[in-house]
Amino acid sequence: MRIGVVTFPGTLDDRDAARAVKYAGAEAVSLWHGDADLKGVDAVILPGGFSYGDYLRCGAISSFAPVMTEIIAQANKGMPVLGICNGFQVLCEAHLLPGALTRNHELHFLCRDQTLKIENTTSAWTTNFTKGQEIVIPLKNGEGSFQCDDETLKALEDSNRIIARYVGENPNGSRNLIAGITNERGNVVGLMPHPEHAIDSLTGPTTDGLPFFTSVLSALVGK
Amino acid sequence: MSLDTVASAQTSPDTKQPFAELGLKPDEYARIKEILNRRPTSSELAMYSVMWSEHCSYKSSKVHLKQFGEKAPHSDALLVGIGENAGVVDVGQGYAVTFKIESHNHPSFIEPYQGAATGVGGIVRDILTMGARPIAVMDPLRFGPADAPDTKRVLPGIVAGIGGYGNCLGLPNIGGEITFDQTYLGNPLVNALCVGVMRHDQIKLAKASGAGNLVVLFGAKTGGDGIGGVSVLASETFGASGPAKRPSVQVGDPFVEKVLIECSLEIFAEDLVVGIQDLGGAGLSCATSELASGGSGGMQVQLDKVPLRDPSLSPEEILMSESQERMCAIVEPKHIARFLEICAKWDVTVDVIGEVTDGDSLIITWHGEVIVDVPPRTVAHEGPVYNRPFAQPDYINIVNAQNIDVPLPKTAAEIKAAMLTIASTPNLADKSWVTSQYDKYVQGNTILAQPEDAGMVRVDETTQLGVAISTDANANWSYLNPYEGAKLALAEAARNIAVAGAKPLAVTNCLNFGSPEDPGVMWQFAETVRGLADGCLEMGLPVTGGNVSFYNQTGDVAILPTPVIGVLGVIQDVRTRTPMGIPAAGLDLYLLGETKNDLAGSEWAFLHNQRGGNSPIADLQREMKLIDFLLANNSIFKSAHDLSQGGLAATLIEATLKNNIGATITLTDAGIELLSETPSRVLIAIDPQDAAKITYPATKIGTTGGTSLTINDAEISLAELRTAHTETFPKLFG
Amino acid sequence: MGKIVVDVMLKPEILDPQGKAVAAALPRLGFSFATDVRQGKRFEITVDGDVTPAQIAEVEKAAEVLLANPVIETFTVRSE
Amino acid sequence: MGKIVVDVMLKPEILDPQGKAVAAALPRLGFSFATDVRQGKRFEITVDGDVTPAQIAEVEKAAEVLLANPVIETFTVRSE
Ligand SMILES: Nc1ncnc2c1ncn2[C@@H]1O[C@H](COP(=O)(O)OP(=O)(O)O)[C@@H](O)[C@H]1O
Ligand SMILES: [Mg+2]
Repeated sequence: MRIGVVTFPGTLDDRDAARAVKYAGAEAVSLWHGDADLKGVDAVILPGGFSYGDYLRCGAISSFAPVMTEIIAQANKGMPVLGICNGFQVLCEAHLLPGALTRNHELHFLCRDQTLKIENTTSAWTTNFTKGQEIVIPLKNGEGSFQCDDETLKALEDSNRIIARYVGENPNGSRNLIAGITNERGNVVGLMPHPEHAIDSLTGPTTDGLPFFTSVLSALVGK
Repeated sequence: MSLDTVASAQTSPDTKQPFAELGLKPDEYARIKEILNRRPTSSELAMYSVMWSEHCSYKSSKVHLKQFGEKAPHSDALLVGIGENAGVVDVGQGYAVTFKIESHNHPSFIEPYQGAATGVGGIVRDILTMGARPIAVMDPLRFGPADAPDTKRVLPGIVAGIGGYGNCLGLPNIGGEITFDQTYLGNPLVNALCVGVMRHDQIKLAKASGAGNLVVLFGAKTGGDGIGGVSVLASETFGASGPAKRPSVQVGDPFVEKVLIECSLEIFAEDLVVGIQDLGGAGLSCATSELASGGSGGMQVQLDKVPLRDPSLSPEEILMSESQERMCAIVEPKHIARFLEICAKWDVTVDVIGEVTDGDSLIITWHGEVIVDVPPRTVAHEGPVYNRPFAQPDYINIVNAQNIDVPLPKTAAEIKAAMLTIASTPNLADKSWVTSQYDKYVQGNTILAQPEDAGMVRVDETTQLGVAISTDANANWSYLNPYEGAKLALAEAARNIAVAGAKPLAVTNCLNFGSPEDPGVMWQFAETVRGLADGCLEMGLPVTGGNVSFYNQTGDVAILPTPVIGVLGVIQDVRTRTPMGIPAAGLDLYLLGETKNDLAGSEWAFLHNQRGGNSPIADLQREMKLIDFLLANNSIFKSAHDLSQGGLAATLIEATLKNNIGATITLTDAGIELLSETPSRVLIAIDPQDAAKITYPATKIGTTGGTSLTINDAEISLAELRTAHTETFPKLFG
Repeated sequence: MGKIVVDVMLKPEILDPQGKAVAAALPRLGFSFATDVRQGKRFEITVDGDVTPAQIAEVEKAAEVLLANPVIETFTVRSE
Repeated sequence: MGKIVVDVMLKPEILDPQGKAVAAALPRLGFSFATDVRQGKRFEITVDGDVTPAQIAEVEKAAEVLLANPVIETFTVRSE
């Protein structure tokens, strides 16, 4: 199984995402933002960071990168895509996912270990969780507040497209405590916290993030 | 606009030049004329003035700093010593580590966000310049009183700036310090440390050799940043209309720096440079003269080839500009095509601006006319040296004669109150309001980060080799006795490394002081350097580099002498690291070391507005025995936590709150035992069955478990303790 | 040399924590004039020569795809 | 209900990384109109009743101490 990890200028967590892919037992293939070539990968991860400095709006400039043209096309055909943090922002800017991520309500960058409740266990990236499972993984971003209009929110809630919610106090002002969402088909997932930093308790708070990466392998094998 | 060329300088020897406005003394100006055998051109004058400034030439500190060389202990680990951008240490397995601290104090007071951000940017480029991948940062900070209105302006801005820049670079922030004192109110300290790693054969030096090799400038375009001083010159030269306004503040672009890092590392990996230098203070003046001086001396630069953000800049200003995110490399002609290709891949601006020449002059031209022709060593390495007078200031005898007279807690109610005070006082309160603004996870190699005693990062994922770093300063002790204060800070930093399970290896430092023109301040400085050099020799730890920051004062009032000491250690297997938090119930708590009545300079004395007494005398032999014991018995420690500011009281609070596991403690003389700050002490938690393995003077003080911290008959619930500990910062700054 | 200005504001129904923070800070500094504050972005775009209606139309397109995110923001374009 | 607008821009001599990033992105998307882009902030302040000159003066004071950082930014205040 080959999973692509995209590097934009300013991407930071690409090495970590690649490490998580390897921990899960797959091969990580690095993809360069300027090449409209997915090198035949089976799934793609858009990792965290500050692509293009996160100037203008997070993820806005990256969403136009040549590699995104291909990713958008493949995602629309059902290829699993996971956007973590900045990757989630890119997916929203590319309109693969609804809504937008805005400035944290406290107006600070926030790095902490965050408890989440997994709500959707049918997406390509969450089948190895159990519904309602609580996990702890790092949250670290300055613009992680998920916003959308009421209609979109209702649609997300009604069609079980909330991947995970924050447990406890709202860390960033996200609507309905939303930490991650998926598209209608369940192949594209955006997640604000960082599962790739919770795959080894030596370097992260837990190993709770690993099932995101093993899930996609199950999904691909099952296909 | 007339250009001041070397030719015109020769024919107009009597032109009046604003050397004083540029900070040069008459004898320094005379010396420049003597070196050049003529008056300097305005560009040369600009170069000499900034390169001979205190900041760049170390003219007041040099005579003292040379002790770090003279008293240097023998060390096989030192690969590159003082004099380069940063020292390099061998950590084994073919890896070399480089680390250094720099200050950005004054700019951070003027514009806290940008001042602190560009401070991080600068130190990261110093590390990158050595050929290393930067792997972590730390930020020792000092502020005025926590409740002062200006601290509310300065602290949040500085913290946001450090986070804003470091997070965007993808560098985990793994530690630092935050301390408050009145003397820092008009002069906060922003020190930034960066550590980087490379293979031995990847070490790069700042030297330009090989005639015909190209001088390449890459990174951001040059703007008018940080040239306020030189505008004087330009306006004198160019008549009344004068140049446009020049910014007094530099604005950083962390995205450009991140790209510059990746681009440079790719260039290093293909071994495409002969020498390299970052552009920091004094910009191109510094980079060209240091590169030339580090090599054989000859270099020719076409200044008009420098890509500009602001086309109105004069040559003097281009030479001085401190625009951020720029690097200067020496490249063999056969490698230039590949060099340019890598820059294009990363969209990095790059231009060839000159070449290395035979001979020993640095010649800079502007559209074909020679505006600089100097021996580069005289600019970069042979600046003025001052033997400034120093004398023990009067306050020393006065404060040393004072007795500390503070109420010590005895009853249960008093002990509880003291514990809550220690938990909540800004110097000791939980700092996560600050540290949660820093990314500590990025790069996936962080083993320990704040609030641990040391930061620790993994260097090799396969072998689990790692390095640990701690920075420490105790300005209260340095104020009472700067010689001992420096040694004590060194001891503390080394202890913090050992507590985490790593072996101390090398030292860096950032010496923050008031005006060197004040003999009392100069004495504090001299004593500090002497203490640090003696301490390093005794402990066998080489000083690999550092930074001196003078003129930290508001009016006549200098800051407390604040030598920030950073110690780097190595750990063979990061899986054996020891965390600070009590991990489980049912363990025994031992206090390693002896507690004496050391309240002078303590937090408890500070809380009672007492500044006097005598600092402890550093016993480095004892410290080394403690460190040896810690390293040899690492495997029995379930947790280990250093005692420093706030004594045992602070250590117990932090060790219990970390994992929310309480403890029951029995003390005979609770007041002193909780609040004295005797050095060389560590709290450890072990399995009761391992008691016999403790071969160091130790006292069993209690056991772990429960939901309270109980000291004799004072019971404090962890919930109450946590509230006291965590609410201080959000209340002040939230 | 002409100047085109693009103002981008969050839609009224979208939470604006920055505007809220400013609104909360003003009275603390003794300013009582504001009943509400919203914070947005202002882009100043320099173009060669005088601003033409065609350029304005181009900038409007750019605002739509890049400068503003229509999911949460509105924008106005004008020459200044 | 009146509206006062405060525009805050970085001084021209100060590096504007955000404007630079936008200026670099525009041509990649096929927009070639811009010779320079600067990005600043726009505050929309709602006040009770019609805007008075006294209020404008107050807002100017607030801009000076809070909305803008005079070390690196300039601002303009107007009613809209
Ligand atoms: N306090 C100090 N202790 C040891 N070395 C120092 C100290 N201060 C400066 N140095 C060394 O002097 C040299 C010049 O320092 P500096 O001009 O700050 O370098 P840079 O401009 O590259 O930061 C460096 O090698 C630095 O490590
Ligand atoms: Mg340097």
